[in-house]
Order: sequence, then structure tokens, then C-alpha cells
Amino acid sequence: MSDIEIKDNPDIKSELQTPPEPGYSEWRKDENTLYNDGLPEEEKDWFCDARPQKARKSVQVIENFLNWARSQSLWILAFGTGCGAIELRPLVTSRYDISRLGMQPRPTPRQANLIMIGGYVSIKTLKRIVRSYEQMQGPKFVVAVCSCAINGGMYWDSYNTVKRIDEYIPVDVYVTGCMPRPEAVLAGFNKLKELIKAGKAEGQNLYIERFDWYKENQKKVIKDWNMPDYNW
Amino acid sequence: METLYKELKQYFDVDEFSVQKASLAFLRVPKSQLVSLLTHMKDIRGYTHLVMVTCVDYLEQDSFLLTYLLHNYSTHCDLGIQVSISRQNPVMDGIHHLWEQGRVYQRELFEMFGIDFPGSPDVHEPMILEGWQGPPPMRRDFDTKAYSEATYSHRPRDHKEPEEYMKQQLYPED
Amino acid sequence: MLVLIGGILLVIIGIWAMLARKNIIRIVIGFSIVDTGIHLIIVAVGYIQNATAPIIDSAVPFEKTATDGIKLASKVVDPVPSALVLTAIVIGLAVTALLLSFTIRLFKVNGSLNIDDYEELKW
Amino acid sequence: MVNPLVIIAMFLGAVFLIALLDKIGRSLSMTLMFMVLTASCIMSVWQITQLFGNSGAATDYITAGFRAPLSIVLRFGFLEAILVLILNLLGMLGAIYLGKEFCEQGAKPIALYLTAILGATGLILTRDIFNTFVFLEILSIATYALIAIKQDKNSLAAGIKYMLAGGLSSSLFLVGVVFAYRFTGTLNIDVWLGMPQVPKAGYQVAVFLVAMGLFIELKPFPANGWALDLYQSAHSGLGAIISSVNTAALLYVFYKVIPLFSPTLLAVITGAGLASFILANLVALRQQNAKRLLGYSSTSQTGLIIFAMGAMLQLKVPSELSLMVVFGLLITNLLAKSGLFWLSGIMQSQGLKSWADLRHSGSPAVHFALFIIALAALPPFPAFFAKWQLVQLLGATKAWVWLAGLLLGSLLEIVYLFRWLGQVFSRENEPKPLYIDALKLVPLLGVSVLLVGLSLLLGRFHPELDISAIYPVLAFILIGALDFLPARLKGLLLIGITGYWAWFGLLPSLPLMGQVFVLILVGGSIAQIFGFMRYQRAAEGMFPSLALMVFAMGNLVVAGTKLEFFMAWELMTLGSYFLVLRGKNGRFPALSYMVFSSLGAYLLLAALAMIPNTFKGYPLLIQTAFIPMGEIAGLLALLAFLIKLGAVGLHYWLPGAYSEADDESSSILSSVLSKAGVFGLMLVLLMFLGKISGNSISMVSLGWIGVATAFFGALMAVFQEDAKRLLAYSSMSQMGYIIAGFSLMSHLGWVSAVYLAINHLLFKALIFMAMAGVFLRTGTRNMYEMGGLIKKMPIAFISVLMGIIAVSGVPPLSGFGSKWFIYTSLIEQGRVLQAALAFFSSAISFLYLYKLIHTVFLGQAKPQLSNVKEAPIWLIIPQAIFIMAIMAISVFPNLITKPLSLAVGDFIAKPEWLSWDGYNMVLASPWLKGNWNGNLVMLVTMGVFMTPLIWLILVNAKAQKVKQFNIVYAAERPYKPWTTHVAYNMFAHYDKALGFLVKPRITGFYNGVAEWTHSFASTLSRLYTGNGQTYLLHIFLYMIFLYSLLGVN
Amino acid sequence: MNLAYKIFWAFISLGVVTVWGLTLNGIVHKIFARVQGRLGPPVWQPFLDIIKNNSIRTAISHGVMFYLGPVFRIAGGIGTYMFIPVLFGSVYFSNFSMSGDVLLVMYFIFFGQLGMALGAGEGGHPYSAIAVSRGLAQMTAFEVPFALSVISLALQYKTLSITEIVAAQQGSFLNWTLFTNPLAVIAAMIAMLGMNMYNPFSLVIAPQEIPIGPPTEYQASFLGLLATNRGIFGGAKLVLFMNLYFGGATNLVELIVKTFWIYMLSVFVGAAYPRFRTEDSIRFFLKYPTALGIISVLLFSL
Repeated sequence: MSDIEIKDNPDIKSELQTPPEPGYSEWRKDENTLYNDGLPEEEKDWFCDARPQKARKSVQVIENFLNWARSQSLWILAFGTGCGAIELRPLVTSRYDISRLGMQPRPTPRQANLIMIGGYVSIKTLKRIVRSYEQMQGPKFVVAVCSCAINGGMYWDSYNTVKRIDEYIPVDVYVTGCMPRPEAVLAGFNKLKELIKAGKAEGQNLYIERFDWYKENQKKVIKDWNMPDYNW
Repeated sequence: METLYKELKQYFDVDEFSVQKASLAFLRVPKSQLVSLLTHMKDIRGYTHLVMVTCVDYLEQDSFLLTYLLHNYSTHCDLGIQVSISRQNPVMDGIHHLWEQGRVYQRELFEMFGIDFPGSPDVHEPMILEGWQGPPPMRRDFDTKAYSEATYSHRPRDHKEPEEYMKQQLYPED
Repeated sequence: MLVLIGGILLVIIGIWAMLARKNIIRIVIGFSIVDTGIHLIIVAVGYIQNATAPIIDSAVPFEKTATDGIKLASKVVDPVPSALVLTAIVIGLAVTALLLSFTIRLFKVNGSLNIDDYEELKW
Repeated sequence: MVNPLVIIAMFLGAVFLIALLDKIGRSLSMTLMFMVLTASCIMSVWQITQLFGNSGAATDYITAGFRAPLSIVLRFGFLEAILVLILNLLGMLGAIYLGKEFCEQGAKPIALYLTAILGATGLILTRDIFNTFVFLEILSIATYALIAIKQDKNSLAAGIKYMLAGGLSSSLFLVGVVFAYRFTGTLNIDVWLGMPQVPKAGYQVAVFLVAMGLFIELKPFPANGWALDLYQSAHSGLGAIISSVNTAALLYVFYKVIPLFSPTLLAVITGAGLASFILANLVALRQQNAKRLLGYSSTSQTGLIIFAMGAMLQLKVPSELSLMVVFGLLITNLLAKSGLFWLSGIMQSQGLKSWADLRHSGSPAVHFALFIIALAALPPFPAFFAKWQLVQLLGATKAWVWLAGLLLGSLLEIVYLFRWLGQVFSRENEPKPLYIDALKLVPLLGVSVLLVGLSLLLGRFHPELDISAIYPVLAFILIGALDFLPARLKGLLLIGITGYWAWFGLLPSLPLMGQVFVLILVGGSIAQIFGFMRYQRAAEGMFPSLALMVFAMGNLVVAGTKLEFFMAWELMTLGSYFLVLRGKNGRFPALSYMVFSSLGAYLLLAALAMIPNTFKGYPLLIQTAFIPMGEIAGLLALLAFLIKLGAVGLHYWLPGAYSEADDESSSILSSVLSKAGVFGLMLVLLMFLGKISGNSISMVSLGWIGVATAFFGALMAVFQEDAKRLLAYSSMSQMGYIIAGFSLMSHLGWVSAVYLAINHLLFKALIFMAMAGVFLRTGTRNMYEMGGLIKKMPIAFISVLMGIIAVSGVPPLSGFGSKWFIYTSLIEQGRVLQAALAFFSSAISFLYLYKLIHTVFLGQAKPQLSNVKEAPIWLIIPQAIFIMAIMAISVFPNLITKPLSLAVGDFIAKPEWLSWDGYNMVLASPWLKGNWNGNLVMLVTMGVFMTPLIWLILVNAKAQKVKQFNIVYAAERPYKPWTTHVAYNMFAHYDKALGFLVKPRITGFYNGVAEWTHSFASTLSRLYTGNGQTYLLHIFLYMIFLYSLLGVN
Repeated sequence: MNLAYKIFWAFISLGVVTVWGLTLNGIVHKIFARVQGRLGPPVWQPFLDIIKNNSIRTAISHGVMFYLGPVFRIAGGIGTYMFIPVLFGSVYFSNFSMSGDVLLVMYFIFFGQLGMALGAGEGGHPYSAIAVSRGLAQMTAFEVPFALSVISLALQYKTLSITEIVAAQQGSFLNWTLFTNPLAVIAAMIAMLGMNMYNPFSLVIAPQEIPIGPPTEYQASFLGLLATNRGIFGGAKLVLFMNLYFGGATNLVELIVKTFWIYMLSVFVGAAYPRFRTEDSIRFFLKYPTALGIISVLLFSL
């Protein structure tokens, strides 16, 4: 369990790059509405154009209890985004069995709390990741597995692979390795649980706080946008 | 294979015949004769299976070398038919009428090398690279590293020598 | 009796002509023959052997009865069929004339007298 | 007193005068003609009034001063006067119609025309057999000559054929007359009639020849090719005269001589008449030329009248009755047929399809419909009463073979007549503008007025009919006359008069059960009339039919006599037929509906013929206990009502009729009209109460028919893509439960059946009305083309939701009551397997109901439906009414269960073990115990529904509302609503598992029957080769055939 | 007993069945895990999941019917339970079973399914509709043997009232329907396999084909309600089957023991079998179980 590196992401990010001051960018109509410019005109009716709002927390005591419950019932979005996703199979089967931690794979992002970025993220995959992430209901957590997700890994000079996933969605826990062993992933999950219990895994609100910044980053690389600005 | 080559020689301007092993050989054909040769191979010679279509960028010779790999199920032989086309005018005749799956290869070749196949269905639709705006990425004159550095931000390296760091982590008491 | 048989014969001949000939004029002739035959039959029906003509004069003695008006004393031919025949002949004549006039018109319109040429209306 | 000689002399004089007068001026001769015709009319009217005043007045007039045997006797009695009047009236109308031809061609046709009328008049008047021959020839020759009005090849050729055949038959007649004279020594028919039968063979031959001469002139099938050609080619004005005046006169002559026939000959002629009726109708099925079709129809009608004469003479029916029958048939045929011939002259083309041009022509279309309905012997026209009487007589004398033949022929007749009607009125064919000579409309108007006037008189004064029996017709006329008004006004008017009539006229006179059915049939209709008021403009033709149907349904319940019941039944069918026909693709469905309904009606007619008459003024519901009904009659009547209910095997018409009508009409048809069948079924079973128990084989089989209907109806509904067809099959399925409920013959079973009927009315009308709004706004009926309409049409969604909960029987709505009743009653009676099948069907109903609501209202909205908005208020009013009704009987089930139990209790006593404890309905039979407390169920459901709802709102009030494409789509996004919407062939897996049960076998069977009939008709029609000689041969062969039949007998 | 008491005890009894139903769910997951050689989640995991789902901060709704779908579902579950007497002879645990008989319960089961189907339908997700169509299709099939077996019971006990059916089975365990009418019980138990949607009849959820099925779009507290309903509705069905076929229960312990073992049948079958296709499932139910049901009905109607 020692060859792992766990980083508490928000701290890293704040020292790397300051997000822009709150202000209205061009795709944001107002406080509550989005432009959805990436969509053809006739499809705009079919997508919700509301801007996500920051979620309020409950009273601290209750929130602590709820955080505990959340940490005990993490449902993973079963979406293999890269080669690291193969690690989920040993994790759910009898050898490691994450179900004893209250975790289970869930086939729909609506019902999942945790998305596992399983390795390299190409532009095409990034688009799907963003969509799935936004479709999850918060509080939601991101665990990025493999070095590719951290710094590009062996795809460090690829024309089509993003190197830092945390520029596009807020990541709670990174698990290094190429690929990390299931034990490492498990340790990552445990770290996430600690963060949740400590009330530090507020990636969802972070995403909304820095929504414009994230969106700008996403749109910079995803040229073929063709989806609403926020996938409800 | 040799006999096959000799027979083909009578009808087509094939050359640069090279045998890799008993069941695999390559030969080269002029661009204009490719489709008729492939038709011949498929309909008469029994090379009914299109294994793949691939391309090599010979930047120095200013040409793309396309390789159509065929397989014969009765003799279990593979034949690679190569054709060289100009890099300046990368247009090739499609073979999707012979093999339906040919259009997928052709889409890929267009996307990655910019080789056009007029008439091939959806050939200009993006396949893997959604919304790609740069030059075809598999061309050798495309500098992927420069592109990557310009487009994607890199995580600054938090430099630690692995050996020392691991020692520190694992055996801090030493 | 001979008249009756002759009449029936004529009817049969006429019917044969109507059914077997293709020319409309011949059919009309056949029709006339049938007519004539029928007239003969009618007369034959009324005829009574050895009777006189039904003219009430001195040649035919009669007596009055209380119930039935006049009672003829001797045999006379039944006058009614004879009267009928007269009417029938007139009518037959009229029909034949009409038939012929239609035939002529038809010939003018279409130029054919073969009955098989007029089969457009069917089913 | 008028001496008929005056008429004849007048005609003759006019004929000669015209030749002269015409030299002076055409108008003079025309005036003379009309004067003569008018004069003879006036004389006959005068004669009639005279005879009315003085019944013992002499009617016989001798000529030349001699007494009967020696001189010609003319009779100008009551009957003759009426006939002369009608013939002359027709002659006058015909003359108006032919006015243009007369003006152009001058004295000759006018004189000939008058001669023809003279001949016909003379035929009616004379009592001398040879004089008959003379008048016959006058008529014929005049007609022959008139043919030449139209000088084309076909007309002339047909003329020749006609003359040859006519000459031949008159020759036969002549020979017959002479021989008869030879044997009887008299030419006077009356004297002849007074004589005892002459036993000689020769005499029989003579009578046979006389009969054949006349019979052939009457154009019996198949010795009538010449006549058909003539009808087809001659001027339609002439066709009208031949088919009406000539035929009527000849028929009257036939009527005069028919008592002379020996019993064998009578039987043969009667049979020949019936055969002519059936086969001519059969051949007519394949006919596409309108005039030729009319020719066939003429043949068949003549055959029918001859059959009626013969049959009634054979059955020794009193002559007044038989006269009434013959006269009714004859007069309807006269008027309607001449009217149709005149109409055919107006049309440019004789192809039946091109008759669609009539549709927008105004009054001619109305006339056309009138004539067709009159010909089809539907109420209120004289032929209906005549046929009714005929069938009653045949039934009373147990002449089953005659009866069957008559009904078969009538059914065939219905097919082609209504196919024709459908061609004209269906909206499928686009009409071309039609230019009509106004003068030619006069005769049409004349015959129509005569027909309607006669019908109303007959309906008013028919001894078996109450005045209320013609209310539907009056309502039809009233609303029809106001048809130019906007739909809303008409709707209000209709609601007003129907409501007034139902409240003050129907309800007070009825027992409780009758009131329940009035509530269903009339009340349900009234609520739905609001839906019909959505039309902005007049919606021509809709409201009159609706009025006809609604009033007829009301009459059905109050009907006291058999005739009242049957008339109401037929009028209801007619009204609903027009509603179906009005639909966009209504032509074929309307036809199949009409044909099956008529089949049912004829079965009913036969059944009614087998039971004694009932009393006027007392609803049948009360009388049933005293009506003895035989088993066969019961079976036939049951079959008739099962057809109306669409029981499996007899449901061919159902999906089309219920789905192709206008949307509101579909609603009223499937929710209300089907209950008329329920009422009929109940009446039949009432008659068997106490005689047949619920455990008898017949009732158990009926129960199986019921549950099978429920099962197959539901299963077929599952695989429909068209929402209305789905609902239609669903109606069929529900009818199945009702049949099963009635078949139990127990108190509980009947309560459940009537409960189901009421419940079905409520939810089916609710769903149909809501869906009518959907169809209106979306412009399609295919469910897979809709989707996501819940946001656009929330009220419709709520209605359909309520409706489907009520259909499926999910508590707490009233639907569960129907399920509870049906299962408990079935199990209580030991029909356990039927209960299980019923349960299966009701489970299957979930499939189609979910399909209905999901594919239309849920799922993905389509871009082409983005402008859809809520239905007009007129469609929402009935929905609101029905929702309130459903809620009321759901929350307070006693509102309905107790009255129903009382109503059924009038017939089947309520068992002790069925009781109410507050709202709790307790069943404590020795065979089954159970209970149902609808009120408490509702309260508990409300409670358990509200609790989690409040919790959810507390926790999750601020859920973000998203749009239709904000769905998880395997990390992709959907692109097309069409492919994202699961709708088409939704139950493909069910099709794989059970689809083999609903392969269209029944439909195939009936289609096969239709095809075979048509090909048989086609083969038969090849008899008419068009060759004049062949026709002559036909005549000879036919004669020989009939003679050989005589020999056999 | 006045109404307030009645409602109070109904809530108590509802609480009992909820807890027991959810615990059973937990046990089932544990058992499945053990069969697959895993440790499995803790038995109380369902409770945690419900808390978690209710504590989700954001939620989306596709419309009113989507919103009401889970409410219908759980109302169907609670309602079904409310119409079943839980403990024989206990006035406290008889709920509102006087509202109707077994027919009411059989039809009230549809209430929730219908509402849920509609709500899921408004979600607009194709999987929802596919799953519903499968579920309904299968439902029509397994209702046949179940209905036959209930009819057979009605013939046997001459009543449809659940209380009276239970009463008739008191005395010795040999009076249970299981022993007096075994064919009907077998038919009904096979039908129950279909009702509980475990393998081989897990057509609706079918994780590999139409993941999750109808609730694909449901999340947060909607899902919480659905999960709660799994406990209640499952419990209600078990109590119904126990009452009809296994002599009912006179105390809570008996109830727990009996329902546990009834449930285990589905679980054991489910753990051991692969899945049917829809049409095969329909054919299966309409063959053997239906035949058994018909035989049992005929036996008692003769």
C-alpha cells in the first residue's frame, strides 16, 4: 500500500492556477440561464438551459451524519473511461469485493455518486466524462486512476489526450500507477471516504463555483461541442 | 505465391514483389490499376477477405504508401497490395463497392492522413477525432509534441528522484 | 286440326329462325312467322267442325232463354277467336314494322345486320 | 263516380289531337299532355274520395252494353284508383323530366309517351284477359317506339332485343289466353276466377303460358338480359318509366291473374320470384355501371314482389294484409327506382365511383340517400313495413325456407346499395362539380316528397307503432332542415330536445332498469354531444345522423311492440352508419358495419317473427316475462345482439367502424351504441329467465364466448399502432366481460354486467374524447407519431389517466368495482376457468393501456408536434362530466351499486347473502364470501398517497425541471426523438409469445366469403352475353326449366 | 377501535414491515454475495442507501408525472400492505384489511406499478419504456397461475377474504394450504418468482441489456422512495403469500420466520439461474404453472 500517492486535489489546484474572477462569460446569459450556443437552434428546445446552482449544506451535525452515510454508500458509475477501468472487475469480484464497503457499480450516472476516471482521457472521452459527470447528482466525487489521468503518462505528447483532468472536472482523489493495483484503488477509495467524512469532498460545489473556468477549459479542447453547456 | 505473381504479371503492371514468408507476400501496383487488381483478386483469385487498409507516410519521397492486405480462405495466404500515391494530391479510388467495410478504413485514412476517397460514404465525417481542426495528425510533418504543448497544459513536475523518494517513503527510519 | 298443326309448325319454324339465324332481318322474318303461326293456332282453336260462320242471321236459328240471354240453336264457329286474331294481326304488324324500322336505323348507325355485332352491353 | 272509359278516351283523344296541335305550337301539345295527365290524376282522386264516402259503390264498368262474359269490363275500384293516380303522377313527373327531349323531338314522343301511360292505365283498369293483351301491346309498342328518343347504337340494339323478347312473351301470353278461352269459354278474369279448376292438362298449360307471358315481361332472372341492356342504354327518363310504370302495371296484371294458378304453378312462380330476387341481387354485387345496377335491382325487386304475392297466396294470408305488403314494396320500388333512374340521367358518367360527384350537389344527394335507403327496405319507408309484415307472416306460418331466402337476398341487396351510397358520401372520393338542370330536380323532389310523406303517414298510423316511433325521423328531418346552422347551435338544440324528451318522455314510463339504460344510452350521448360542438362551421350531415341515432336508442328502451323495437334498432343502425361513413376513410368500414348490422338485424327480424306480438305502450322490459320465446328464436336474437356487441368471430366490422368514424362519433359509437347491444342481449336473456339457468350448457357457452371476446379483444388491442383501433378492440374486450356477466343469469352477474356497461360508458367516452382532442391537434392517429404530449395537453393526459385506471380496474377508481363484481359473480357461479381467462384478459389490458398512454403522452415529444395545444373546450366539457361521474361512483360506490341491485332485483331477486354495511358491500354466499368497501379503499389510498408525497415535497421540492433530451444516454446524447421514443411495435416480445393467437383468421374467413360471393356473382353475370339470340334462348330454356319443375312437382 | 388508533397501529405495522423488508433485502444481498464467494455488504446497507439517497442535494425532474411516479409506487406498496391483515387474530396488526378481499389486494398491486410505469415513461428514457413493456408482458403471464391459484383457494375455502382464509388454516400445520392444496401453492410460488423479479425472471432490471430498467432516470429522494418501497412492497407480498398459503402468522416471530423462508425460495432460484428472454418467460408461465393451476382449480370445482 505504500507505492501510492494521494493528493488532496483542491489544494494543488489553488497553488497552480488562480481561477478567474466571477464575471459573465460569453456563454452565460445571466445568473440562472445558459446560452447553450453549442447546440443547433432547433435542438435548444430539447435541452434544459438552467445554470447549476451551488448546493446548500444542512446543519453541521446533520451534515456530518449525512456525510457518513454518503461515505458508506458510494455508488460507482460503471463507465470504463480508460484502461484503468479494468481494475473495477477485480474490485467488485470476490478477491477485493468493494461491496463490503457499501460500494456498488451503478449503470446510470443519475444514481451514482462516484465517477472513476480510468486512465488516459482523449478529447472524445473527455466530452463523455463531462457529460456523465454533470448528469450525476451531487454530492458527487471523482477518483482519477492511473498516471495518464494525472499528467498524461505515456501519452504526454499525444495530440489528442488531455494531461490534467482536474482542469476539466474537479478531482477528489488521484491514484497513481500504470496501472495501479486494485489495492491502490481501494486505498484511494478509502482516502475518499475520509475526505467525505471530513466534509472536504465538495467537488460538486467547486465545479459550480468555478463553472465558467471549467467550461472555458472544456470548450478550449472540445471543439465539437454539440451539447448543452450543462448536461442536466 | 511466385506463380501467382507471374500470372498477375501477365495482366497487371505489378512489381516489387517480395515474399515475407510462405503465406505472405507483397507486391506493388500502379495507382490506376489498383481497383481492377483488387477486383480480380477478389472475384477470381479467391482473396475474398479484406484484412485491412493501411498507410505509411514517406515524407522524404513525398508519397503515401497504401497497403491493402487481402486474405485467401482456401489457401490461407495473405497478399499485401501496395500502391504509392502522391502526397501533394492524396486522392485515391475507393474500394467500398468491393468490401463494405472498406469505407471505414477510408474514413480513417482521410481523418488521419488526409487521403480523400471521392464517393466513399461519410468519408468526410469525423470518426475518432470529433471536431479536430488541425492537419491530419498521422502525417509525419505534423509535430504532435508541439501541438500537445500548445494545446494542453502540463502538470508542472513535482520533481522527486524515485529511488530516494521511495526509500524515504518505505524506510523512513534509515 | 290441320290448321292447328300447321300453326304449330310455323311457330316452331319461326322460333328456329329467331334462334339460329344471325341476320336481324331474318330474325324479324322468323318473328313474323311465329306470329302468323300463332294466328293460325288461334283460328284453329275457335274452329268447330261443320259449323257455320258466326253471323247471326236467319241461317242460324236461336232462341232466347231466361237466364243466359241468347242460346244458339245450332253450331257456329266461336266468333271470339276470330275477333282476337284481327287484333293480334294488327298488333303483330305494328311490332314487325317497328322492328324493321329499328333494324334500318341500326344499319344506318352501324352498318351491320349481324346480331353478333351488337354485344357491347353485357354482364 | 268516374267512368274509366272517360280516362281512356281522353288519352286517346289527346294522342290524336297532339299530332295536330303540334303543328301549331310545341307548347300547346305539351300543355295538352300535362292537362290529360292532371285530369286523370284528378279523376282518380275523385274516385278515391267517392269510394271512401260510399263503400258499397259500384266499381265495375261494362262497355258496349253487354254483361260480363261478353263484353270488356273495366274496374275502377279503390286499388285501381290509387294505382292510376300514382302512375299518372309518376307519368307527369317523368314528362317533366323528359321535357327537353319532348321540346326537341316534337309530337311523336309526346304522343307515344301518352300512349304508354294509357297502356299502363288500361292494364290496371281492365278485367278482360284479352283486353289486357291489347293494352299490354299498346304499352309495349309505345315503349319500343320511345326507345328511339336516343338514337345510338346501343340503345337501338337494346331496343331490338327488347322487342324480340317482348314480342315473344306477348305471343306466349296470347296463345295462353286463347287456349284458356278454349277451356273456360270466357275472357273475363272475374268469371274465370269464379270457375272451379279445370282439371285438364291443356288448361294447366294454358295458364302456364299466360303466367309465363306475364312473368317474362316482368324480366325475371335470368331471362332478362334484354331488359338489362335496355336499362343500361336507354334514356334514363325512359328507364324510369319502364322500371316503374310498366313494371307496376304488369305486376298489377300479375296480381289479377295469380289466383288462377294451380298450387304447383304458384309454388314454382313464387320460387322463381325468390330466386330472381336473390340471384339478381347477387349479380348486382359485381356491377359497376349505375344504370345496369338499377336494372338488376329492378329485377330483384320485381322478383321480391312476385315472391310476396305468391307466398302469401300460398300461405292463405288475408288479402288485405297481402295487399298491404305488396303495395308497400311496390310503391317504394316505384318511387325510389324511378327517382334513381332520373338521378342517373343527371350524372355524366355511370361508373359508380363517379357518383361521388353528387356529394356536394345539395338536394340530389339527399334524394339519392333517400332512394337507396328506401330501396334497402329500411325504416321509415313503406318497404320496411311491408318487409316486416311479410317476414312476420312467413314466420307465423313457419315458412322458414322462404324466410331464409328473403333475408339472404335482402342482405345481398344491402351490400351493393350501401356500397353505392358509400361511394357517394364517403370523403374518400373527391367530387367534381356537377351541373344540374333545375327542371330535372322537380321530379326528384316530387318522388322524395311522396316517399317521405307516405312513410310518415304510415309510421304515424301503423297500428303497431306509437307516435314516438317516428320521433327519430322527425328529429332527423328537423335537424337536417337546420343543417346549415353552425354546429354549436345545432348541438345545443339537440341537447335541448333530447334532454327534454328523455326527462319527460322516457324516464317516467320506465322501470328502474329502463331508466338505467336511458341514462346510459341517451344521457351518455347528451354528454358527448358537447364534443360534437367543437366544429366551427356546420359539420354537415353529422347532427342529423346523431339525432336519428340518439332518438332511436331512446326508442329502443321504451319500445313496446316488436315493430317499435325493430324500427328503433334499424334507425339506430342507419344513424350510426352515417356517422361511420362520415369518417375520412369511412367507406369500407361503414359498408362492413352496415352489412354486419343488417345481418344482425335480419336475424333479429327472423327471431321476432317467431314470437307473438307484444303490447303497445308498455316497454318490452316489462313485457318480457310474458313473451314466450322459442330456443331457435332466442338463439337468432342472441346472435343478432352478439354481432352488435362484436363478440369474437363476429367482430369483423368492429375495429373499422369504431376507428374510422370522426373522432367524436367513434366515442359515441363505442361507448354508447355498443350498449344498445347490451340492452338487446339483456332483453333476450330476460325472456329466458327462469327457463334457462346459469349452469345450462347454453349459458356456459355464452359465458365462454364472452370471456373469449374479452381475451381476444384485449390481445388484438395490444398489437395496434392506431390509437382508435386500439380503443376499438378494447371496447370489444369490455363487451366480452359484459356478455359473460349476463350469461350468469344470476343477480350478481347481472349487476356486474350493468355495472360494467356503465363503467365502460364512462371511461371509454372519457378516453375517446380526450384522444379526439389529441387527434385533432396532432393530425394523426398513429401513436408512434406522437409522444411527450403530457406537457402540451395535460388535461387530456389526466382524462386518459383516469380512464385507463378505470379500465384496468386498479383501485380506488370505479373500474375495480367492475372487476370485483365480475370475478366474484363468475366464481360464485362456479365458472372458475372463465374467471381465470377473464383475469388474464384484464391483465393483458394493462399492456395496451400502457402503450396508449405512454406512446401518446409520455416519452419523447416530436418536433412536428411542438405547436400542439390543449383541445378545445367543447371536448373538455364531456371529459369533465365523465371524470366527475367516475369520481362520484368511485368515492361513493353505493350511488351505483344499490340502484343497480334494485334494478336487477326487478327481474332476479336479490339473494339474502348480498348486503350493504354502510359502504361495505358484503357477499356471503354459501359458495363465496368477500367484500368491497370502495369508500374506505379510496380514503386509504388517498392517505397512503399523500404521506409519501408530502415527504417527497419536503425533501425534494427544488428538483430542477429538465427537458426531454436531458436523459442519460450511455454518456452520449440522443439526437432524434423518433428513435429515442419507444413506441412502434412496443410489444414485439408479446407478439413472439402469443401473437400466433391473433393472426387475422376471422377477417380472412369473412374476406374469403366476400370474395367467393363476388366471384360467384361474376360467373353468374356471364350469362348475359349481350347477344339478343342468347337472350331469346334464355327465355325458352327458363320456360322449359320452370315447366319441368311443374312436372316434378 | 376508533380511527385514530387504527391509523396509529397501521403506522406501527408499516414500520415493522419496512424494517423487516429492508433487512430481508440486505440479507438477500449478503446471500448473493456469499454464493458468489464474496463477503457482501452489511445487512443494514439498504438503510444506508436510503439515507444516502434522501440526502442527495440536487435532483432533477422530468415533469409532474415523473415526480409522482415514485409516490404512486410507494403508495401502491403501502396500500397493498394496508389491505392485508398481518397477524391473525391481532386487532392491532390487521391494518385496513376490512376494505376488501384478496381481489382488492391483487389489483392494488397494479396501482404502484402503473404509476411507476407512467412516471418512468415521462422520463423519456427508452430503457424505461422497454423495461416497462417487458415487465407488463411478464406480469400478464405470471398473473395467470397466481389468479388460478387464488381461484382454487376461493373454491377450497369458499371465501375471498384473506382473514377467513387464514382462519381456515389454523390449528395444525397440516391445515396449511401448502398441504391441503399443494398444486395451487406450487403454481402460486412459481408466479411469485416472477413477481419478485429475481433471476430467471429479472427482465425488468436486466442489468446487461437495459440497465436498471424503469428507474433509469430516477435519483436522489425519488430513488430513496423506490428503495423504501422495495422493502414495504416485498414485505407486503410475502405477508400475502404467507397468509394465503402458509397458514398466516399469529405473532411477529412466526411472521418473520415464515416470510424469510418464503423469500428464500426466490433468492435461491435467483442465485442459481440465468435469465429468460421475455417471450420465453411468458411461454414458461403459460405452460407448467398454468397447467398446475388449472388442475388445482378443476380438482376443487369437481
